[in-house]
Amino acid sequence: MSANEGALKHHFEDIEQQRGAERLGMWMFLATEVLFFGGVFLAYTVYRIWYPKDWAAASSQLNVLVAGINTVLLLTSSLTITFAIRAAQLGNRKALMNLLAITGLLGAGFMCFKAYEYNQDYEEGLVPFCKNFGEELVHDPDDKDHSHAATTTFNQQWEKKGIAPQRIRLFMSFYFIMTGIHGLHIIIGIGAIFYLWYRAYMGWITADRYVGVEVTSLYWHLVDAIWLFLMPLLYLAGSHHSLHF
Amino acid sequence: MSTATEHEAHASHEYPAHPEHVSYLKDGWSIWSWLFTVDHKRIGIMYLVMLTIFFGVGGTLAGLVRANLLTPSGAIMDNDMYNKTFTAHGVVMLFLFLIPSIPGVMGNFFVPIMIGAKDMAFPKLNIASWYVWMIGASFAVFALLTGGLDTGWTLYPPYSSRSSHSNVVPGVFGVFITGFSGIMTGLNIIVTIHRMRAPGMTWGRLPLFCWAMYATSLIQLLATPVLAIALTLLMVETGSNALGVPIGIFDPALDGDPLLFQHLFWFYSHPAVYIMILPAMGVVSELLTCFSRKNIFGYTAVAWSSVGIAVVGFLVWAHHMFVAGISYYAALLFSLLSMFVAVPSAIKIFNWTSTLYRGAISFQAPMIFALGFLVLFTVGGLTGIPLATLGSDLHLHDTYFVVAHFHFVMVGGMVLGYLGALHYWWPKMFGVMYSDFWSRIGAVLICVGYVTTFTPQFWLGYHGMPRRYPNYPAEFQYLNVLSTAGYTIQAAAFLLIHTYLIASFFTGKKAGPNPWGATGLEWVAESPPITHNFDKTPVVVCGPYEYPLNLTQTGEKADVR
Amino acid sequence: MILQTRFFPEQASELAWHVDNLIWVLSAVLGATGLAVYAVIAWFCIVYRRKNPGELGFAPTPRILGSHKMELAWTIIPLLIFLAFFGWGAHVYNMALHPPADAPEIYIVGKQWMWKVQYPGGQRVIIGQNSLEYSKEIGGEGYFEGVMVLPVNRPVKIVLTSEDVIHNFGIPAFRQKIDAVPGRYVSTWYLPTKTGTYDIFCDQYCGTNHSLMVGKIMVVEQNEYEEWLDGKWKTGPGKNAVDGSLAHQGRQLFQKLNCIQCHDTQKSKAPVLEEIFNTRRPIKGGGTVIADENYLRESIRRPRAKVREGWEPIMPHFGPDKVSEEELIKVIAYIKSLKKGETPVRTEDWVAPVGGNTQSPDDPKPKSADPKVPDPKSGAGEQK
Amino acid sequence: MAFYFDHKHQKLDDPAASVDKPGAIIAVWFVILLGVIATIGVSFAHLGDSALIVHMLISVVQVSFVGYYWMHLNKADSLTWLTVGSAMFIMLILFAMPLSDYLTRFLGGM
Repeated sequence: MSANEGALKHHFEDIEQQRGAERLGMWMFLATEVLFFGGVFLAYTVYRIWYPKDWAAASSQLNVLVAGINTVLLLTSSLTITFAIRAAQLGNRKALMNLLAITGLLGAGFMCFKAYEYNQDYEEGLVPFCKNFGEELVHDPDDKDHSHAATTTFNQQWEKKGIAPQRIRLFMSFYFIMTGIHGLHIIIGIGAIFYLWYRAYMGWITADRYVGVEVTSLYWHLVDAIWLFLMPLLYLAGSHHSLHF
Repeated sequence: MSTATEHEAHASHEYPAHPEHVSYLKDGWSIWSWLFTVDHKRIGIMYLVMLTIFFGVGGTLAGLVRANLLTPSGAIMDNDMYNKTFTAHGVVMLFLFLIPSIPGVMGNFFVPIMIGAKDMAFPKLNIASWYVWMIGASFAVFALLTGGLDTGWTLYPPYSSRSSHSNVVPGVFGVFITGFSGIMTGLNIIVTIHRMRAPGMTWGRLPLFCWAMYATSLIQLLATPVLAIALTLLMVETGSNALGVPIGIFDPALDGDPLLFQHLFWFYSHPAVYIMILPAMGVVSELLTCFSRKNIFGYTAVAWSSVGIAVVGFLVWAHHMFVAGISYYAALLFSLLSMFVAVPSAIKIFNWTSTLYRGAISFQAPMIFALGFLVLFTVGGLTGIPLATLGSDLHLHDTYFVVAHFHFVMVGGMVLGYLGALHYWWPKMFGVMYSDFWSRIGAVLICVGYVTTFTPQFWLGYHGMPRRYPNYPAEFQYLNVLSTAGYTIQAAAFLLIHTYLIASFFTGKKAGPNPWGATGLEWVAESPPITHNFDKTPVVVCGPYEYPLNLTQTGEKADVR
Repeated sequence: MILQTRFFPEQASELAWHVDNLIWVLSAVLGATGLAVYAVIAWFCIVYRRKNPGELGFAPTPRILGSHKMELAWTIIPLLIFLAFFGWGAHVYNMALHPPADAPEIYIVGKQWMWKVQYPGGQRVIIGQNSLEYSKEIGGEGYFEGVMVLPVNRPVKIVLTSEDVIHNFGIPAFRQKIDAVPGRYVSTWYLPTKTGTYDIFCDQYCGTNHSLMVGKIMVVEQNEYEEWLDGKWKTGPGKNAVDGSLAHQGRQLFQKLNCIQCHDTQKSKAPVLEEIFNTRRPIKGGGTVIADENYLRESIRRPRAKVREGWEPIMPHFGPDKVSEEELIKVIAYIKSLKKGETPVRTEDWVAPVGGNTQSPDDPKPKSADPKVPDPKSGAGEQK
Repeated sequence: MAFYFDHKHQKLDDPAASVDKPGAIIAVWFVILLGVIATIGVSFAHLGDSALIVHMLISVVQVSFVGYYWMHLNKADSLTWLTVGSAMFIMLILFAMPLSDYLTRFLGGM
């Protein structure tokens, strides 16, 4: 018990009660998070039911390759943080630090790809909060040879296909809101993980005091889980014929 | 092992040791010892101070609204000003008073003591919730002071997002922030009740106030995030309109659906009604038992009806939308479910009434508030039935009938519960007793005031006077004047109450640990309690309301000491 | 002032009677329950009051913990009562929602802060108390409060929409209200049973002058109603603008907006619109839709969203800038009234400008809705 | 001394007992990766609107693997399950009841 004295906060009876409380608290928080995303998922669902055609078209503008890479990155980071718990439980400090570092870096990688993707959307004029939405010149997919310069705009193509630009705009704003909120969670998670790394470095995480790693991993897994829903909903709403870069 | 000792240093610097046997009020005098405290009792007091201020503001705004309704053409304000005033009244009262009131003050202060814990499970989260709430409040107040908000507290798009040119975004952002504070408090209370109970404190021995707070926190945890996301979407839409790149998330002109916002909004805001009323119900269970010296009648029923309200309360929100153009079948479904949520409240009323049977009832101020709650909340609850019934809602919807109904529930129910709790636990919180005579006068005045204010509004509503009208057909004036008269009685009563409560600090006689001879654990502690509440963790040996046996939960005699 | 206050509000429609019965039975039952509870509380408080109030300590009371029988009783009995209320309420609601098939349709467009009422015969009334706002809406025809006029004992169907934000068209004397949601049509119906003048309120908060979005509805005898439709009998200064039935104005728009260029009998580029209303139509990419008001509306505002099977999405969309809400209503009324073989020929030359008083006798119009001839079925002729 | 009155649901919190096997962790990872590939594959299979359902089914399977093995629901006490369950229940309400409005709106009424 003596080793636990330090970790034990003054108002808890013993370390076990404290661990239970912290774990339960995190699970409650995750329940809140689920409902938080639930609201926007509901809104998405309603409009997807109303405007399937338009949302398929909008979704096919997004970069599936980057999304796939990001999914793998996030999954792998979840893998490493699970191993990090294991290392903590076994009291293997070196491994713990390395695994935490890898997890954080994978998360950072995810954010880098996300930034690249946002930038690409901006250049294609697909950001609904900008004046140039749908107005950028692009190649007409109908003329097969891309010899002559970009002639048409997305708006014109959508009009031609009978797709209402403001519905594309609706989809894109959902895309930015959802991925934006999710990205925010990732950034917070990265912060938490590097704080854990610091605590591991200071040797404050030991085999019987690893609950910090555990609750952080719970949070990180939830962010991962939400992405597993976001990916098909946002990037694969329409049927694809070729990967679009 | 070295790492452990390192961490002990780290930990002990986190939690400085507290001197024993010092009341939490005397434990540090500097302003910082309050602002950076992690003591749940001090946090409760900080909530109390801010809530009192906001309640005063909201009450004053209500006064302006009532004054303007004295004449059919609007007595003191133009339409725009009136709209901003009632919006401010709604926002301040709901998000800055009613929702944090009992959870913030009594929940923080008493839940840990009542379950025999030293503190909340997450003290830092607790103080954080106060700061977050203050940040949100300051955003809201800023929005209200600089130009105000004229959307009504319901914030329906497309009006709020497209047509209203007032401070929608900052105001909404403020509400958004306060929501997180509610989540933090709720999470803290749930975990505390689950994990921090003293030895012997089984679920069956949990005071009903804790049960009510548990149910409340459940709603706060699971409903508030949905409001948060709805407000986020609303802010995006409003902002995009302001930037000139309109996005129609809820705007039909851009293929959005305004009813979607109403669904998301009421998904939170109907359960929010129970966030407001459930704590008051818990308080009333404590008061009635104490002042009639009886066990609660049907402990299990009262406890589980709280949880029942919390769960069924999630299933009924669209009865706010019966005439809003929702599907016919959805209307039927929601009306049916709304009937089910009325039952648990009825159960509580009946149980409370039976609790009085063969008691030894005394009528101190807290008991008067509790009885007032019974009377007024019964009115509020029963008048909810015509609004949940489809046919009659066709006529009563959006009229003053609705206004009267929810004021009877929130003001008559929640505020009376809050005042009752304040009077009941005042000696415990501050160790002083207020004037018995004046407190009884105040309590009676409040109840009289409420009845005169809101009963005429039922009649106005039945005659079809719509909500949010600064000017109205002349034949409604008589009843409106009556209602305003009632407001003045309330205002006087509130001034009286605040006067003698504040006076009690200076002139009030010192209160013992158990002035009411009550049985709860909080009455075993000193008044005011020491920083860690108890010298040693109490061991609970019996149920919470053993008045007939005259035993506290620790088995001591419950007489005045 | 007290004399002005009627004890009971007017009961001026069939539904009002049903709603009042419901409300009063509810109030009686619930009131009785409430009073019973109060009586018991009062009784206990008096009988079991503490004899020597000074003493707070031990007072001998029985240790009563509860009774499952009573719990069950006051769980089940209230529930049954409430469910009965639900059933009755649902019945009344059902009644309020479904108009008789032959009821003439009156279109109402809400706008901050006025109601624009369009009768089947083409008569237009603008209701609202902030005259300055709507004087321009009626071509500066002076300042007056429009009055909506309905015949007594004749059902009318109300089709509502809004131009800007959500409004609510409520008539307390009829015990009925419904939200006017922008972007779609909602409908209700009235059967006025009592002549007189009653209030119209906007019950959904809609901005600064929300409380001025009010007006009067006048229920009159059949003959007065027809005189009013003819413009012989005035409800105020200004005139009831009459230029052919709603459907006829729609017909003029149909040509003015060049709908006829494609939707002609040659079936050149677009389907013929004869008798499509409320029929189920297959759409491109699978699925079918019922061509109701909301579908017709969408097909004009966003024609390419749901294209009829076998046709190309070539129709340009007509936004609010091209077709106002009121004009949209007229075109839809025309399409609804369009019978077999009534599609005008594309070469039909000059058509009258919409909105002006075109009372020229050579003006072609469906005779059923000729405002000169008082026609008891006025408006009903527009129905299929 | 700690007292849990739901102690019968409370698994003793012994770190050594709750260490995962590396193989198990990696196996879960492979399963979820397969799910990702399946998800992308489905979107090329011209399922039209029904793709949504298939996608969601796959995601649910993936997420339940994450929850059960990686978030250690397999070792969690009943209170944790209760928390998860209530969140799922409210999610169900949040979706089912608004959709009951949207999907029946065009029906008018009986």
